[in-house]
Amino acid sequence: MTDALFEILSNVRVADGIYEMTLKTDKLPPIKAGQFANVRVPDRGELTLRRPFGIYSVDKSQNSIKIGYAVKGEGTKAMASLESGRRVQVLLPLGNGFPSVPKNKRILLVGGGVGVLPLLSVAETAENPVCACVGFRSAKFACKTDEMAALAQKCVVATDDGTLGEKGYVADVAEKHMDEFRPDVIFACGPEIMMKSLKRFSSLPIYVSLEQRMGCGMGACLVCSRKIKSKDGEHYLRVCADGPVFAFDEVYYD
Amino acid sequence: MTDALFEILSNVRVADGIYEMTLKTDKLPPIKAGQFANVRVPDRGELTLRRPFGIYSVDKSQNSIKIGYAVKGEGTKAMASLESGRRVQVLLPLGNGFPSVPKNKRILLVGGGVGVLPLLSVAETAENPVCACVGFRSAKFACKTDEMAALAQKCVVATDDGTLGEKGYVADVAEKHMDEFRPDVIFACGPEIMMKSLKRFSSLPIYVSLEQRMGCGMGACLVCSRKIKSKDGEHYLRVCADGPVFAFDEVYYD
Amino acid sequence: MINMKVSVAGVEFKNPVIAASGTFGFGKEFASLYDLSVLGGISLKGLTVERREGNAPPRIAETPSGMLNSVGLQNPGAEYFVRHDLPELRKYDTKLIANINGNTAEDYCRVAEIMSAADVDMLELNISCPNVKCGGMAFGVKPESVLAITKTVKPYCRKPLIVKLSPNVADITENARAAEEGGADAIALINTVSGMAVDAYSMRPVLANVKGGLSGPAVKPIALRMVYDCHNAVRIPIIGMGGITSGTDVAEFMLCGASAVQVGAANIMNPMAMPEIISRLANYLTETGIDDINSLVGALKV
Amino acid sequence: MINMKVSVAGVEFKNPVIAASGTFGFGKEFASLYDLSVLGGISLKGLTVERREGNAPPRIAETPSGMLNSVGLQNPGAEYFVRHDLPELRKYDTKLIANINGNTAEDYCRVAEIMSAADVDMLELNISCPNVKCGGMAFGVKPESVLAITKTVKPYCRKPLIVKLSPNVADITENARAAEEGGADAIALINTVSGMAVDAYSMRPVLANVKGGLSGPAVKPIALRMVYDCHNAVRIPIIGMGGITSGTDVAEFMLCGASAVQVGAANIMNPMAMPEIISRLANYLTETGIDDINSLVGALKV
Ligand SMILES: Cc1cc2nc3c(=O)[nH]c(=O)nc-3n(C[C@H](O)[C@H](O)[C@H](O)COP(=O)(O)OP(=O)(O)OC[C@H]3O[C@@H](n4cnc5c(N)ncnc54)[C@H](O)[C@@H]3O)c2cc1C
Ligand SMILES: Cc1cc2nc3c(=O)[nH]c(=O)nc-3n(C[C@H](O)[C@H](O)[C@H](O)COP(=O)(O)OP(=O)(O)OC[C@H]3O[C@@H](n4cnc5c(N)ncnc54)[C@H](O)[C@@H]3O)c2cc1C
Ligand SMILES: Cc1cc2nc3c(=O)[nH]c(=O)nc-3n(C[C@H](O)[C@H](O)[C@H](O)COP(=O)(O)O)c2cc1C
Ligand SMILES: Cc1cc2nc3c(=O)[nH]c(=O)nc-3n(C[C@H](O)[C@H](O)[C@H](O)COP(=O)(O)O)c2cc1C
Ligand code: FES
Ligand code: FES
Repeated sequence: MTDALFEILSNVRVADGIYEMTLKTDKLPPIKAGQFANVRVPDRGELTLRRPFGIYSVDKSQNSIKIGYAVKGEGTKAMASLESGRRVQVLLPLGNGFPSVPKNKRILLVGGGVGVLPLLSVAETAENPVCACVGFRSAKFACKTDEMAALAQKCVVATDDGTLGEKGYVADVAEKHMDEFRPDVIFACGPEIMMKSLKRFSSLPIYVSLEQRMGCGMGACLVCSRKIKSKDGEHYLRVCADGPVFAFDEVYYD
Repeated sequence: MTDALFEILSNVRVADGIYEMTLKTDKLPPIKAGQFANVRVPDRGELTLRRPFGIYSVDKSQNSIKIGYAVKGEGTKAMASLESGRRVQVLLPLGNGFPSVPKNKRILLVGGGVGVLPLLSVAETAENPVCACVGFRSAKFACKTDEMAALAQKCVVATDDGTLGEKGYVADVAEKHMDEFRPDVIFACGPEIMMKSLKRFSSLPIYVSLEQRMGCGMGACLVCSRKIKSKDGEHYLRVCADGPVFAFDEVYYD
Repeated sequence: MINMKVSVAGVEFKNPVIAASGTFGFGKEFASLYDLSVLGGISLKGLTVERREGNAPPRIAETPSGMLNSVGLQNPGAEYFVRHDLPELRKYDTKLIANINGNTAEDYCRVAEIMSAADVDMLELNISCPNVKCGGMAFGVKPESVLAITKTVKPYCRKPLIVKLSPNVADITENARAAEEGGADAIALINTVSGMAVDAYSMRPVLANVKGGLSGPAVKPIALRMVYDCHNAVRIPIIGMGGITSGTDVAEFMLCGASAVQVGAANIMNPMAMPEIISRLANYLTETGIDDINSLVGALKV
Repeated sequence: MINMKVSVAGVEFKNPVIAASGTFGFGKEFASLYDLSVLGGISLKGLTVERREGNAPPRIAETPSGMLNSVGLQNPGAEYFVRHDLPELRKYDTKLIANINGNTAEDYCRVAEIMSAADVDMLELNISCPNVKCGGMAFGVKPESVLAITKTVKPYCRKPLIVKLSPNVADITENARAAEEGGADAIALINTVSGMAVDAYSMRPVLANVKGGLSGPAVKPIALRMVYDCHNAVRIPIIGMGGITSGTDVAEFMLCGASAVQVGAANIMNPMAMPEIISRLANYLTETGIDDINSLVGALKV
């Protein structure tokens, strides 16, 4: 783990309200698929908390990473206006990332909205056969589908309104294509409601990457807890340090 | 009075720790010599108060103004790093400025440090004969002496350590040149200790431009008071709206 | 049409956004920037019987997302105000609230009398100013004294009476209830939080008065919590304030139980704050599909 | 050589900068970023007799220059900590303070006993946590109860006892004096200020717990004022905190009367905060020509 200044190499809009930032530092530590970074919004001293974003692509030779972010509130709005050359303080890599599974096991990635981004890191690094089903509200919010299609053996795109790919919610669309995907394990990231809807696949091992409001991002402040089932009962575990990836059946969805 | 977005045309270092910013807007209201602007430091949401700076030059045809500022604390540090093209919220013109004196009266400007800047606005606009005596701690802090020399009939530069112009405090140096200046009135701006030292000239009318920690800058919040002598006794007057220029003998120096 | 009108203790405001006392003078400075008739109301600079000079300067310090002030109620005196400033101010179509101050109970009563006779819409009893030695906060800390001063002043009020509470207390609901019991028609909160700023290099306090009152965005979480607590404690309407700078801030206070709000420090940060807040508030109502702003009051889903 | 050593109730810290309880866990996460031996000390995450799960999430909200938390003392229990976490932590050359919590006076005494037997340097009685229903702040509001709990717990303490005070009171000096009278060897202040954040669009509180504790730069003016007031009220040393993020912030607290300080929210904002603060503090001392940091304590020129 390191907290370092990163220079913005590029910061571009990739879909409606969605940006991709490439960040470079002097010496990048090793990063696993599904790990995340905690980013300080520069200049805006009133924004005390850092913003967590999945690291969706790593270029070791360049010491650079990519994060993708949806503009939601004050912090991401400020980030979207940053120009190349600006420097940003970033703590990384955080969390445990997705588990490694035996190389012959087929991985299905199910992503919703910007939740597809952390999954790209799996597609980029896993030596396994990887398929993907990625869903968006509408064509204008679709991002990184080409990259996903290039990295995965098969990539099905779904939109709620049918403006791109197949019409329907991503889990419903994924279900239709299960014969082609033939997954041994599912990795998922997206809105809670999408994650919940993966219950139908729970005969398979499913790993979900969760979001929670965070402070330190590194396990010290205990603000990011989520109730997780374990052998000795239910406990609040830290999404940042014990997650953000958890086994689906350990997680409570209400 | 107007509160408008100004675009930074340029923001350059003019002496050690001293910068000059040129700001342009759509429609500049009329501005008098000695009036000031209250500048919001952009982005830095934690900096709640605006920063007041004298408007030392006005270009009506361009709708632009110039302010000069010494880097002191957080706000001016942030300002120094702003690039051309950035926009800044500015309230102006504020305060009453220097009084107009009959055209034949000779004005002596006595300035210390960045206090010379507001005096430049007098040299730029007054139709009177103007002389100036401007003092700095050292040559490296000297700013705008060429402009002052170009605008004034006579301009004497002093530095405390003699690294530029005559060696000595500005009031002492001014005193030596009184025969040449032959002022009818003195306008002064600079550190309190310099202003106090003008007492020796108090047979002449002296007007001083004061500084005080400010809030609104426009007379509403009553935080910028300074004790001023008037006919009916001493009262706290507002440096922003009743000043920043006061007659020397109305001001308490302690 | 979206309804922005709110009513507090029988006084109708065209919208819930009122200028907070002490940050808006008697309005005339802002009148040169925008039409004051857009405002719900104006709570005037705190008035005392006699002219007051206030505290020694410096009187303001910047703090992270906040500001400290130690004005100490500089004002020209209630009668002077009524004669010289009120007529001009009254030309605007906005409600006026007189902010009443004193060293003694008699002072408060006297100002209440003067302002009751004047053409203002409401009275606001300021028993929570942390910047004056006698009077002010002394009356506002203990519930017993809140009750006593409210009861004492109330008979002199021929306008609806707001009691403005101090946040520098252990349990603000006790004081809210005391004000209600004493006859307040509404409560306003919060006044400033007692604080201090130090210059590490000069090794001196920034304010000549050493301590001052903290306001601005920094205090918003404290103010929201206190409004929420009071909403669950009293039946009289609440005017909420503390750190409001945006339309959604107004909504947050109303959701916590405020019937109207005041905007203080924001006027100092940004002279166009209030018209901006009012138009953003209208946008917010449109975005959320709310057609009567009153439906926000206390509607927080907990 | 500049002296940065300070001593609080007989315990010597290599510098006055101590990690604040709850923001630093048991240190191990930060140990992977820097050597904990640079720190003056660490006040450990609040401990209770039994393991505690804490409050429902979300537990944190951003506020202007501040943050609200409602962790609610999630911790593995005092004995578990002593067995599993303390040995590793003790390897660093820094002082350790056990932060003691409970629902009842007996709980507090029990944790004090456990931690007195453990290899820590000081005990810190947290009677000011706003995030737990019973216990916590209930003991910390009224001077009588501060006195009572301090007196009750003190006999179980075989290490110097710090009593940590709540800022959610009308007059913190009364509570400081009560702690002193009850036998505290030092006081620490401030804990978090009770506050609340609201999402105007969802119309819900941001925290599942509705209210939380405000900390970070926003509260610094309040904390400085309280430290200053307490310095004029008690003889025992003061550990100051609330919004410290820089070396000059430390100096400000010491000038107001703190003998040492704690850094909380800053660790969350910036994981390298504490080593940065310590080195900036050294620069400040050089710049101002101070050769013993202890000469700052209470040296504010008023
Ligand atoms: C482990 C993890 C990985 C994430 N990866 C991505 C990603 O790759 N791309 C992406 O677009 N978003 C991602 N998010 C969500 C992202 O962190 C939030 O959208 C972002 O913090 C919102 O910041 P803001 O300034 O726009 O919103 P504001 O509302 O101004 O934020 C206020 C506070 O709330 C927090 N917050 C708001 N929304 C969320 C949220 N959904 N989850 C956690 N904290 C939140 C912010 O971090 C901040 O502390 C991730 C979240 C987590 C926890
Ligand atoms: C009417 C007027 C005209 C001025 N004109 C100029 C000018 O032309 N050029 C120039 O360099 N400076 C000028 N000053 C001083 C300038 O305003 C301060 O140096 C500046 O505000 C410091 O800001 P900061 O962010 O660097 O300091 P910080 O210490 O971060 O400021 C904190 C707060 O203190 C206030 N403050 C700090 N120093 C002063 C001061 N000396 N006077 C008033 N407020 C202060 C700031 O405005 C801010 O509110 C003028 C001041 C006044 C009142
Ligand atoms: C400069 C200044 C002067 C103030 N004067 C008064 C006053 O005269 N009477 C009063 O009741 N409150 C006074 N207040 C308090 C405000 O009315 C308001 O209660 C407080 O500032 C919190 O709101 P805010 O955060 O929006 O500023 C003053 C506040 C400031 C900043
Ligand atoms: C996430 C979090 C958890 C905290 N937990 C504790 C705790 O367990 N015990 C305690 O005494 N104080 C706790 N506090 C309070 C801090 O120790 C400190 O008193 C307060 O945050 C003010 O300092 P700061 O502004 O530097 O954060 C906690 C604060 C935060 C932000
Ligand atoms: S964010 Fe601090 S422990 Fe997870
Ligand atoms: S700064 Fe507000 S009255 Fe002068």
